[in-house]
Amino acid sequence: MTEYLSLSLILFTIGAVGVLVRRNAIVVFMCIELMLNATNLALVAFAHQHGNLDGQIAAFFVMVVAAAEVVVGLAIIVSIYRTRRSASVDDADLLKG
Amino acid sequence: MTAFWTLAPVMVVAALGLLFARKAVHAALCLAVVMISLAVQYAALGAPFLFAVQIIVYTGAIMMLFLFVLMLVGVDTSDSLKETIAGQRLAATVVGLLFGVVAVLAIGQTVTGAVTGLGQANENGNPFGLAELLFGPYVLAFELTSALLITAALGAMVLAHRERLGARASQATLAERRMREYAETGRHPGNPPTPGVYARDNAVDLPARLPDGTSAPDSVSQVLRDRGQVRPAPGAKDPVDPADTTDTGPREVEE
Amino acid sequence: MLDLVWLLVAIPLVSGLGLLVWGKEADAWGHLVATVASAASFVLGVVAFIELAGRDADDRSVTHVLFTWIEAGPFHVDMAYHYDPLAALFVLLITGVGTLIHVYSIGYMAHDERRRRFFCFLNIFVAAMLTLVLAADYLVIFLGWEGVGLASYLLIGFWQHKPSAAAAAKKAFVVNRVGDLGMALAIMLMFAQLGTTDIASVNASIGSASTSVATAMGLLLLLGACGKSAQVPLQSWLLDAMEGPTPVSALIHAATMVTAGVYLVVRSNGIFDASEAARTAVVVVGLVTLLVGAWIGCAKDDIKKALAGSTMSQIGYMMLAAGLGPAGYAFAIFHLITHGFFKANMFLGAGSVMHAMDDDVDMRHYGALRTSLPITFATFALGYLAIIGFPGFSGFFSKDKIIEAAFGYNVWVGLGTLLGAGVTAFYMTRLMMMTFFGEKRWRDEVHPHESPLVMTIPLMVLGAASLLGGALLAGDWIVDWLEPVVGHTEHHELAIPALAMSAIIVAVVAVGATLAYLTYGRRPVADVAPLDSQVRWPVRAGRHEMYGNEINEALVVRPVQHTTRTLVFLDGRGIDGFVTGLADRLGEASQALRKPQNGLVRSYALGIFAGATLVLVALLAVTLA
Amino acid sequence: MILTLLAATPLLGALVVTCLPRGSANASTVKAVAIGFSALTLALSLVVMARYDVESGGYQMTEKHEWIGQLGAWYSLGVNGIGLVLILLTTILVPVVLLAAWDDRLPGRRSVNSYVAWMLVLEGLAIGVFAATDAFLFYVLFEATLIPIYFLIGSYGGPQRTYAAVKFLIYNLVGGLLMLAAIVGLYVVSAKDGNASYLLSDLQNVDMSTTTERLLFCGFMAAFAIKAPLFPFHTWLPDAAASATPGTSVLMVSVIDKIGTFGMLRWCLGVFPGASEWASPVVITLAVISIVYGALCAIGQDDIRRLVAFTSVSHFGFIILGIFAFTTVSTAGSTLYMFNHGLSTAALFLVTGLMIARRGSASIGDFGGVQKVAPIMSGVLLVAGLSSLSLPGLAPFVSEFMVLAGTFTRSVPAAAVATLGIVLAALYILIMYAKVMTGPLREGLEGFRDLGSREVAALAPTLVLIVGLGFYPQPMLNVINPAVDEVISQVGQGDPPPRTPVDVSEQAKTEEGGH
Repeated sequence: MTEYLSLSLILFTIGAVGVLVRRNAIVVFMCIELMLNATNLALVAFAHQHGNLDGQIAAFFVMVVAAAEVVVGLAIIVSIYRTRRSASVDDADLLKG
Repeated sequence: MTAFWTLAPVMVVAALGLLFARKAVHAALCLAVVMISLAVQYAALGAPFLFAVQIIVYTGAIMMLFLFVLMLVGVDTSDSLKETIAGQRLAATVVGLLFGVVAVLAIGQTVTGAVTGLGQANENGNPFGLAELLFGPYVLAFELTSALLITAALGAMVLAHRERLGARASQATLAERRMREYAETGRHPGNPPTPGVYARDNAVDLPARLPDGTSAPDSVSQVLRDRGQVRPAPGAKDPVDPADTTDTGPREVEE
Repeated sequence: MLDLVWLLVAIPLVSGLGLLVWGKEADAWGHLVATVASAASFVLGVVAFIELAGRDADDRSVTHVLFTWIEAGPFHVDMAYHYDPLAALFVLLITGVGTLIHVYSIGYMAHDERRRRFFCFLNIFVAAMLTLVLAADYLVIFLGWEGVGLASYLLIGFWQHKPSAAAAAKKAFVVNRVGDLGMALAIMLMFAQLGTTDIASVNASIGSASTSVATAMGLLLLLGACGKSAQVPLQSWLLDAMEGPTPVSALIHAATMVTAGVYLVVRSNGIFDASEAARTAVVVVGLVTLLVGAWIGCAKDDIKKALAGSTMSQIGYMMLAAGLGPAGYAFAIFHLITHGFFKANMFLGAGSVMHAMDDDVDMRHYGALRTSLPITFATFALGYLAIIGFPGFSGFFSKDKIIEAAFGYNVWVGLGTLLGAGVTAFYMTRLMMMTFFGEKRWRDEVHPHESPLVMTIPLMVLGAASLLGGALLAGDWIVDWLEPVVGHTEHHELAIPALAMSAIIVAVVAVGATLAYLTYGRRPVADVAPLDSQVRWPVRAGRHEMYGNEINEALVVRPVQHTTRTLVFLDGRGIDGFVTGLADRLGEASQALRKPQNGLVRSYALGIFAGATLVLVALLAVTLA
Repeated sequence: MILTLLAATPLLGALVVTCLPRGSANASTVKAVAIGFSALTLALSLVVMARYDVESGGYQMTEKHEWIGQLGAWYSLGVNGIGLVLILLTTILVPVVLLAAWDDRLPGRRSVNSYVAWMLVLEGLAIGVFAATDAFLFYVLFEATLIPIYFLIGSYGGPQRTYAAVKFLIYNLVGGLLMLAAIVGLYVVSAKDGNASYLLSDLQNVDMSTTTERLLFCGFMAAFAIKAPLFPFHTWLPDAAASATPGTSVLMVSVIDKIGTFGMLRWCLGVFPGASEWASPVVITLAVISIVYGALCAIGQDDIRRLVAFTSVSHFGFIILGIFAFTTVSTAGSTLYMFNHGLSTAALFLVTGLMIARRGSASIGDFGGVQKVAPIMSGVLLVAGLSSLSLPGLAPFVSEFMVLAGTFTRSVPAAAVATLGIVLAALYILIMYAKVMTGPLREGLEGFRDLGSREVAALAPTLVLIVGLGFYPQPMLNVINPAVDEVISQVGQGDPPPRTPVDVSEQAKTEEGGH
C-alpha cells in the first residue's frame, strides 16, 4: 500500500515540478496529465486497500474530466499558437499587474 | 508485487524524462510509457476495467491528441533550456524535493491496516461492480459528465474555429501583391529555387547554386535551416552560414 | 417719559436702516429725514433730562428692561437701559452735537452722490452711541461699542474708491477689535467671577472679589478703552481715520465715539475704585497719550491730523482724570463735554476751510484766511481760545480742574499735565497762525469763499458752546450732578492756593502760545514742508506719529503676515502633504506589490505549489506535535 | 409620523424632479418644482417646531419600528431642541440655496434635474440624521449623506471637482469606517449587557468598562472630527469648497458638517459621557488651535471660496470648544452657533458665489472696487462678512460670546486664546472686503451686474434672520436650553458657580433704582 502511494506521490511531484520548469505549453499540459494519473493511481490503490469500488469510480471520473480538459486545453493552446506564433507559456502574460 | 517493482522504476525514469526531454515528442513518448505502465498497475490492483479505459482513453485518445497538436504547432518548437524567470528552476526543484520528501515521509509514517482486496467487490466481475455503482449512486454525476463532455467538445470547436475576416484572396490579387512586394522590397516574385539542382547533389539539405556560382540559402527548407542541418554545397563560392539567412520562408498565404 | 428713553435709540436706528433699505427713491429727501430723526432724539433727550433733573438727587436713575436678550443657564443678559445723570449728559452731547453735525453735513455733503447713505450711517452711529451710553449691561455696552466701531468703519471708508480711505477704515476696525478683545475678556471675567454682567451689580459687588480680579478686570477694560479712545498703545488708527469726511471726524473722532473709553472707565468706577493698580495704569496711559498726542499735533501740517493729535492729547487728559478716581471722574466728564463742543467746532471749522480750499488739507497752503472766511475764523477762534484754556472759556475751567487734581495726585503727573497745556497752546497757536494769519499761500486757482449758512450755523452754535461751556461748573453743578453715579471726594489740598495754580497754568499757556507766535506768526511759513532730513528728530518723530505705525508693523503686522504665509504653506505641504503623502506611499506600496504579478503562469503555479507544500508541512507538524 | 413625513417630502420631491423631462427648456419648471417641495418641507418643519412642547423638553414626536431585530436596530426617530434647531436650519437653507442656484451654470451638458434632485435627497437624509435616535439608523444615514455630496461636487463642480470629490469621500469614509467599528463595538457591548439594542435611550444605560467606552468614543469622535472638521482633519474642506458650486458648499458646510458637531453632542456626550470628559482637554486644545489656525490660514488665502472654508474651520473650532467645555452656557451657545453659522456661511458662500460666477474667477486679486458698480452686492457681502466676524447685533455674536463666556468659567486660557479669533476674524473678512469691494474699479469689471431681484429674494431670508436673531435669539434659545441641560446633566457636569456671586438682594435693590 505504502509503496503505491509513494509512487503516486513521486509521480505527482515530478509532474508538478514539470509544470513549473517546462515552458512549452504542450509539455506543461502533459505534466498536468501526469499529475492526474498519479492521483488516479492513488485512488485505485485506495480502492484496493478498502475493498470497495468507489475509488475506481473516482478515478474513472477523473479520466472523463481529464479528457474533456485536454480537449479544451489543447484547443486553447492551438488558438493561442495561431495568434501569437508561440506555444511558450512565458509569452502569455496578459495578467501582468 | 513483481509487477509493481518492475514497473515502478520504469515509470519514475519515464516521468523524469518528461522533465528533461528537450523535444516535446520525446516527452510525449515518455508520458505514453508512464501511462501504459499505469494501466498495468491498475490491472494488478484489481481494476481491469480501468486498465482498459486507461489504455483506450489515455494512451489511445489523449496521447494521440497531444501528438496531433504537437504536429500542428510544429515539431521543431523544442524548448530552449534557458530559464527566463530568475530562480524559477531552483525554486521549483527545492519546493518539489521538499514536497516529495515530506509527503513520502508522511505516507511512510502512516500505519495502514491490512489490505482488504477487491475479491468481494469484484465478485460479479469488475465492470459489473463499477456499473452498479455508476448507474446507482453515481448516476447523477455520470449524467453530468456527459454534459461536460458535450460542452468540452463544443468549446473546442468554438476555440479552434477561425473567423474569415476578409474576402478570399483570388489569384489575381495574390499575383498583384507579389509584384508590389517585389517593387517595394525586392523580393523575387517567383518560386524560390529548389535545392540541389545538379545531378550530383540533389539532396534537400544542399542549397541551390545560382548562375554566378554562389549558393541560394533560401532554397533550403526553413526547418532544416533552423535545425542547422544545411550542408555546405561543394564548390560553392561562399560557405553557407545558416545564421545568415534572410527570412525567405514560405509566404504566408491567407486562406 | 423716562420709560420711553428707548425711543432715543429707536428713532435714529429706524430712520437709518429704513433709509438704507428704501433705496434710491429716498436720495432726494433722505438727509432731511435723518436730520429730523437726530433732532427728535435731541428733543427727547432734553425732555428726559429735564424730567430727570426734576427728581430728587437720590432718585435720578431709571433702569428699564425692554426684553431678555440672551438667557441660557446662569447666563442672563437683559436688553435694558439705565438712564442716570451720566447717561443723560452723554445723551445731550451725542444728540446735540450729532444734530448740529447732521445739519452741517447737509451743506458739506451736498454734492456727494451717496449723501443718503452718509446720513444713514450717521444715524446708525447716533443710535449705536446712544446704545453704548444707555446700556445697563456690559454686553449691551459691547453691542453699542462695536456698533459705533462699525459706523466709524463705514464712515471713515465712506469714500471707498480711495484706497487710503479703505485702508484707514480697515485699520480702525482691526485696531479697535484688539481693544474689544480686552473688553470681551473683561465681560467674560465678570460672568465667571460674579455670575452677572449687569453694570450696577458688577460695580456694586466687585468689592467682594479679590483685588487682583478687580485689577485684571480694570486692565482689560482699559485695553478696550485704549482701542476706542485711541490711547497709547492702540492710538495709531485715529490719525489715519481723518481720511473720512470731515463731519465724521468731528462727530465720531473728536466729540463722541473716541471719548467712549473715558465713559467706560467712569461707568466702571466701582471696578477702578477697587483696584489701585488699574487706576495707576489708566493715569499712565492718559499721561503718555496726552504728551504723545500733543507732540504729534505740533509736527503735522495736515490740519485734520494736527487736530487729531490734539484730540488724542485731550482724551489723554480725560483718561488721566478718570484714573484719578472719585476725585477726577466728574472733571473727566466735564472736560469730555467741553472738548466735545470746542473740538467739534474746530473740526467743522477745518471742514469749512477745506471746503473753501478745494479740499486741500495742507496748512502750508493756507494763510491769511481770516478775511476770506470771517465766520469760520471767528468761530474757530472761540474753539481755539477754549482749547488752550484762555481764562473764561470752557476749556479753561475743565483743564484747570484736571491739572489741579493731577497735582493733588502726584507732582510729576501734575507737571506732565502742565507741560501738556503749554504744548497744546503751542500747536493750536501754530495751527491758527498757519491757517488764518500770515501771508496768503494758496494757489491762484483757489478762490476761498465762506461756507453756506447751513454749515456756518452749527459753527456758531458750537462756538457759543465753547465759550459758555464752563458754566456747567458753576457752583460745582456738574460735580453734584454726577455724584450719585461716581461719588466725589475732594482732592488733597494743594500746597499752593487754587488761584495761584490757575495763574501758573495761564502763564504756561501764554509761554506756549507766544513761542508759536514767534515761530509761525512773525516769520513767513514755507509753502512746502521741509524734508525729513532737514528737520530735527522731535519734528521727525512727530511727523511719523512717534513711529507708532512702524512699531505696529514690526511687532504685529509682519509677524502675522509671516505666520500666515508659513501656515498656509504648512497647511498645504504639512498637513495636507501628510495625507496626500500617505496616499502616495500606498500607491508606491501597491506598485511594489505589482511586481510579483508578472503575468507568468509558472510563477503563479510555483506560488500555489509552495503554498500547498507549506500546508502539508504545517499539517504534518500539527500531527506530529 | 410627522418626522418621517418631513424627511420623505424632499425625497419624494427628488423622485418627482428626476421624472420630469430634461433639457434647458424645462429647467425653470424643474427648479420651481424643487423649490416648491423644499418650501413644503420648510412648512412641515415649522409645524414640527410649533408642535414641539418647550416646557416638557426631551425627545418628542417619536416613532419607533423594529428594523433589524437580530441587531437591535430600530427605525426610531425623535427630536429634541438640538435636533429641532438643525432640522429647521436645513429646511430653511435648502429653498434659499435652490433659489440662489437658479442661474448656476453647470459644467458640460449636465442636467439641472439631477442637480436639484441630489440637493433634495441631501435634505431628506440630513433631516433623517438629525432626527435619528437609533445609533445604527444614524450611522446608515450619516454615511448615506456622502453620496449626494459626492455627486454634487464631482459632477457639478469646478475644474478640480473630481479630485475634490474623491478627497472629500475618502476623508469622510475613513471617519465613517472608524465609526462603523465603534458601532459594531456598541452592539457587542449592549448584547453583553442583555438585549442588543441601538436605541439611544438604551445605550445611555449600558454598562461598559472605561477602556471600552474610551475606544468607542474615539471611533465616533474621529468620524465627527473629520466631518466637522477639526484641525488637523480639515484639509478636505477648502478643496471641496473651492471646487463645489456655491449651493453645494452651503449645504456641505452649513448643514452636513453640522452633523459632526451635532453627533458630538448627541452621541459622544450622550452615550460616552465619561470618555467625553476624559478626552475634553485634547479636544479643547484642538478646537482652540482650529480657531486660531483656521483664521490665520483664511487671512492668507487668495481664493475667496477657500477663505470662506477656512473661516468655517475657525468657527467650527468655536462650536466644538463650546461643546466640550461642558457648561450649559457654552453648549447652548454652540448649538445656537450651529444655526447661526449655517445662516452666516450660507449668505457668505452664496454672495461670493454670485460674485465669482459674474467675474469668472475666484481670486481676490481679480476683484477691486466692485462696490462702485454693485452697491447692493457689496452691502450684502459686508453684512454676511460682519456676521462671520461676529459683530454684536448680528446672530453669530450671541452664540460666539456664549461659547466664550461658558468656556471662560471652565478654562480661562482656552477662552483667552479663542478670543484672539475675534481679532483675526476682523482681519480676514475686512482684508477680503477691502480688496474686493473698495479702491478704484478694476479693469474688466465695468459690466459687473448688481444683484437681481431673485438673488436678493434668495439672500434676504438669511440676512433678516441674521439680524433678527442677533437682537432676539430667545426663540431659539428657549428650544435649545432644555435639551442642553439634559446633555450637560448626562455628562455629570454643571456650570461652575461664580466665584463671588452677586448678592441677590443687592441685585434686586440695584435694579430698582441705582446705587
